[in-house]
Amino acid sequence: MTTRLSIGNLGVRYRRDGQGVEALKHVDLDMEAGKCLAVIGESGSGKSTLALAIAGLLPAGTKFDGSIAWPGLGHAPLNGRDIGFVFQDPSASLNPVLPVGEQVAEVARTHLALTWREAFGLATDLLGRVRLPDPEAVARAYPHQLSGGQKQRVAIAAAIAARPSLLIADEATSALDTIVQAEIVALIGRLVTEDSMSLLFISHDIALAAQLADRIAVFRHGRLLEIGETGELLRSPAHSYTRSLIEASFGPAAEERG
Amino acid sequence: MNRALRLIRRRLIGSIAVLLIVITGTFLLLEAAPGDAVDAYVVSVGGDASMIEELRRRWGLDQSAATRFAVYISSLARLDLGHSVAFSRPNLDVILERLPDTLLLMGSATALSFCLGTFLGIVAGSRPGSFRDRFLSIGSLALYAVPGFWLGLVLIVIFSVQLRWLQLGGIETIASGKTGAPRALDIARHLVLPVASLGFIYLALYLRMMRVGMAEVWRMDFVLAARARGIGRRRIVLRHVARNALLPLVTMLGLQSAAMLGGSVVIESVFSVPGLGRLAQEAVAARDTPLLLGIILVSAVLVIAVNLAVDLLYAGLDPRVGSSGEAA
Amino acid sequence: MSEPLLAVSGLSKHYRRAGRTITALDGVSFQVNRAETFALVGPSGSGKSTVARLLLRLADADAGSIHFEGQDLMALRGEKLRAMRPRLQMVFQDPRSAFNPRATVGRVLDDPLRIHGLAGRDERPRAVETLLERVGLSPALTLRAIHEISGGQRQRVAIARAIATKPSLIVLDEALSALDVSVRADILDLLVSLQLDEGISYLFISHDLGVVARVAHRVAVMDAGAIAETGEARQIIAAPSSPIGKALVAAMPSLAQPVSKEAE
Amino acid sequence: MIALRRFLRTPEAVAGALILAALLAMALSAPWFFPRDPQSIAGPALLRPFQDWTLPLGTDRLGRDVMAGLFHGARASLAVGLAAAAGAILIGAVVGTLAGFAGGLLDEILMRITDAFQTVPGFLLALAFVSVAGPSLATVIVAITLGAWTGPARIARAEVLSIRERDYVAGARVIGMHPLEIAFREILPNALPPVLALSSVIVAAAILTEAALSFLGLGDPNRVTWGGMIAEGRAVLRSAPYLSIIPGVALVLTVLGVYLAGEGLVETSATRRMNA
Repeated sequence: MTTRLSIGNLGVRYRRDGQGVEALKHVDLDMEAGKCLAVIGESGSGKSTLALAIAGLLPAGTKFDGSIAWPGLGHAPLNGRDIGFVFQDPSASLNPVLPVGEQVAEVARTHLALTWREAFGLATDLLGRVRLPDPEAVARAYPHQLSGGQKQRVAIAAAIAARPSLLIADEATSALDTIVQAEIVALIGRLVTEDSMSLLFISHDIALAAQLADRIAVFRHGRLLEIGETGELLRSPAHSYTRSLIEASFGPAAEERG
Repeated sequence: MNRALRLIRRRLIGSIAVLLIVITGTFLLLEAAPGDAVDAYVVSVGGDASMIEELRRRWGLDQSAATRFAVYISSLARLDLGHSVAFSRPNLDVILERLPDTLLLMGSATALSFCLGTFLGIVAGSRPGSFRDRFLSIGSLALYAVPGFWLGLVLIVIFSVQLRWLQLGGIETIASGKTGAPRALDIARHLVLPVASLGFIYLALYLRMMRVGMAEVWRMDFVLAARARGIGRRRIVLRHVARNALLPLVTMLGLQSAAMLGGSVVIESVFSVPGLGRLAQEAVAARDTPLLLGIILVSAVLVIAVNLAVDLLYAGLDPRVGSSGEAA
Repeated sequence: MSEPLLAVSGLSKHYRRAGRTITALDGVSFQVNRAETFALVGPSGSGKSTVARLLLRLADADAGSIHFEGQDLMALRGEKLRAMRPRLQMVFQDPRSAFNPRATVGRVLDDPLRIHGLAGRDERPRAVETLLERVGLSPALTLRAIHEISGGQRQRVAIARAIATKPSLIVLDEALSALDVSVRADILDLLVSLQLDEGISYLFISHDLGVVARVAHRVAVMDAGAIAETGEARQIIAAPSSPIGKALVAAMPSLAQPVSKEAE
Repeated sequence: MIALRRFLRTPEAVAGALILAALLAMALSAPWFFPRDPQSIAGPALLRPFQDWTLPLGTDRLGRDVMAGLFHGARASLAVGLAAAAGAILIGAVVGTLAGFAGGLLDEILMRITDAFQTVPGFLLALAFVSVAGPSLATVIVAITLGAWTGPARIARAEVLSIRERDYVAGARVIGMHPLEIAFREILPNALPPVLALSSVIVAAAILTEAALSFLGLGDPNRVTWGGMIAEGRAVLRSAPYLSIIPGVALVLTVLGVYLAGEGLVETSATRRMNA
């Protein structure tokens, strides 16, 4: 099993209102190639900071120590080329005045040395791959003409356009309602398998994450609380906090059904 | 282009209402001013007391205010803006004669201020907080505080009195006999200073709006998303940030057309450009209220037309305009 | 049980947008009994929030009737409507936007008491403190600004405001979905204990069948402005009959099926 | 106090405040330093600046004291700027909130009237108003107000419309709050700050419009104004450009001061809101 990503003793501090806020403390984490790691946490747990730190997108002035290493990559990771990133709010992550086809195509053009014509062709293929009906028409549409779930499919197409080896989904389904949410989770699962990407799935919902994850890491107050194989962690969590999350998410009704 | 047609139809209906209100306003000012249309006509054309009586009756000016208003509207509908005392000619003729110079001045000043302002705004806004951003920001604020007519005088002192580079007065050399390209060049030389004086304050405005707008767009999630997709900085600045920040400037372009027409009054009198603004000042000096109100009406129509054009431009730039959105 | 607390019948609502008519609700009927939790579940756009707005008379229905405590709710206006308000309360989804940004906790809770004369001027500060204690908050929060307290605390304040006037029905419009999972469980417990103590009924609106299953006695599944099926929560989860009900159940997380394949 | 300290932290705001303080001092002290009528002859004509220390900025074509004119002119600029801006914001806020609350036909009528005022160039309207009503300080103020109230009206309406739809207003209705209390306690206090943030731009525009009107000879003929002084100097622009340049510099500094102080205020309240 090769290691895709290795995080060592990572700490991140923001400055807010003249006060330092420690968003992450002493985080050690490895990601294996082709596997899915879910990062679970509530607001303030530092899970989104972790995603932004890996993609080098932390705001200017953020203090940062520890290491993020990419064994076997041979160069610093390029956003879009090596890392695909899907954000929480699909309405906010697409430029409102550009056709969505162009927003997928520009990723392909930037990283794959394609002409615009080739990039648009690839974009249309990708829109089909994320199961958008009539990809040619969708490529010409603007974000406001699509539903929330459709927009998130477009954002996913843009994220995988340059075939990155790591896909980060930061609360990628929590702005959607439950039915669409299940569809998007299934879509991400299929794409990750087909392209043999590693997946970092960040969520507040442990039940949702359990559907995809090989391993689950639980974060609280900026610290990694525990990490383990999905089945193991769900069956016998080491921390009472993890247990409360599991109970709150799955609920008695679901157990009864299973 | 169904969307554009719908937009035009809606705006035209609104414009008619607006125009009626403007007409009501000018009518009220006309009533408040001393003298009436017959006085004006008689002063310029001549006539005796019986003729004055006759004209008053014929033009319905001896009737109630409501009738006089109806008469006013119906004459406006026939494109009759009354008679100018000062020029002894129909107001509309005088106004249309002066309109082209003002359009040329305004068009040039708008083009200069919008293009240069947007460009410098992008230069400043592409790196928020950098030295060039702060420099352009403070510079534009200083420029924004300079009254155009005074800037005009200072430019005259520098370029005409001290350096003797540019000629002054009018829009072209009178009776030079030039045609074609030489004439265009002559007009351009005359226009440099007035256009600068009129346009610089708006240049500062557009620069500031662009800069502030870009600062706002930089903070939006889709810019972070574009960075996360590895899009090049140049493309992010131009295609994502500037493209979105441009939209409010286009709206401003329409709103500022009225202000610029007002500003051209002073600029045209500083540089003796024989345009609509200068005519307005002459009308005030000659106490020719009907002429002044005619200028106001023509300006209002002009502003409405410009705004209509700007709305269409905006609809072309922002795909969200006029669409019914997704079903809720 | 004699007469239901709330009887909604044939409720319809249309919006006009850009020359087109959009049907938000099309003939929705349901009843809520006393001391019962009744849930409306459906995907976004199914019309469940429109039901909440119509019930609270924040918008007017185009057709149908709403009878609450035996009164024809849609016939009430002005002073009479305000006099009924104490009986029917609401908790909003987003605890950040549900309060005036300039308000303090004390003012938010004082307002309903003052408006309806539920306590004398001198007694009100004490009454506000009692309310805070009822929802598990410290009375010391009275002077704090709303924006200074956490999301979970804010939602407790929203519940305190809702129970201040001793209502018989509270509409909870996605009242838990903006909260963290661990906070959610606490708020759910609070709601259940209030219901046991005071016999309050809840109309619980949510997109999440999993949450609904834990609180609701009865559930109506909504889709495209109409009710697709109604029944007991357990029964719907075990055997949904409508297509939307099946889709919602399929989307529920379950320990039994950790990895799902995309439905073709 | 904290707000004041935050305000003083930005150098631009401090510069703006200093300029405005100096201007205010000039306006208030004018009758004390220069008790004589500034339109009376004080010395030889066209005396250049810095020649005679009793007339530090020299004299104009008729031998009037430029320094005295500058001080007395500050009074007109400030008076007109502040009065017209106050009037414009007041009218705009009233019209905008009324339209936003009432909705329907009243909203439609008020907004079409606002459109009409925005369609007519404000300066032409002021010109027409002054020429019909006769030039005086009061008519100049009214004339400028007529062209300046539409901006605040639009913003006030937009704010009211957006706040009206927020959850907390629905919440106030749900607890049975009276509509008047909702309007004045829940909506207005939150709708006004963006309108007030416009005030520096409106004051500055009013000062510039007053100067332009005076420049065209439509100011109060019994008062010295900077615009009038610039126009006066224009006749001798080639030989004595300082006569036009000096009052213009005063004008530019004043407007700059208003902008800088205004931006400082907006930024102060913005940081306060962000920390909140």
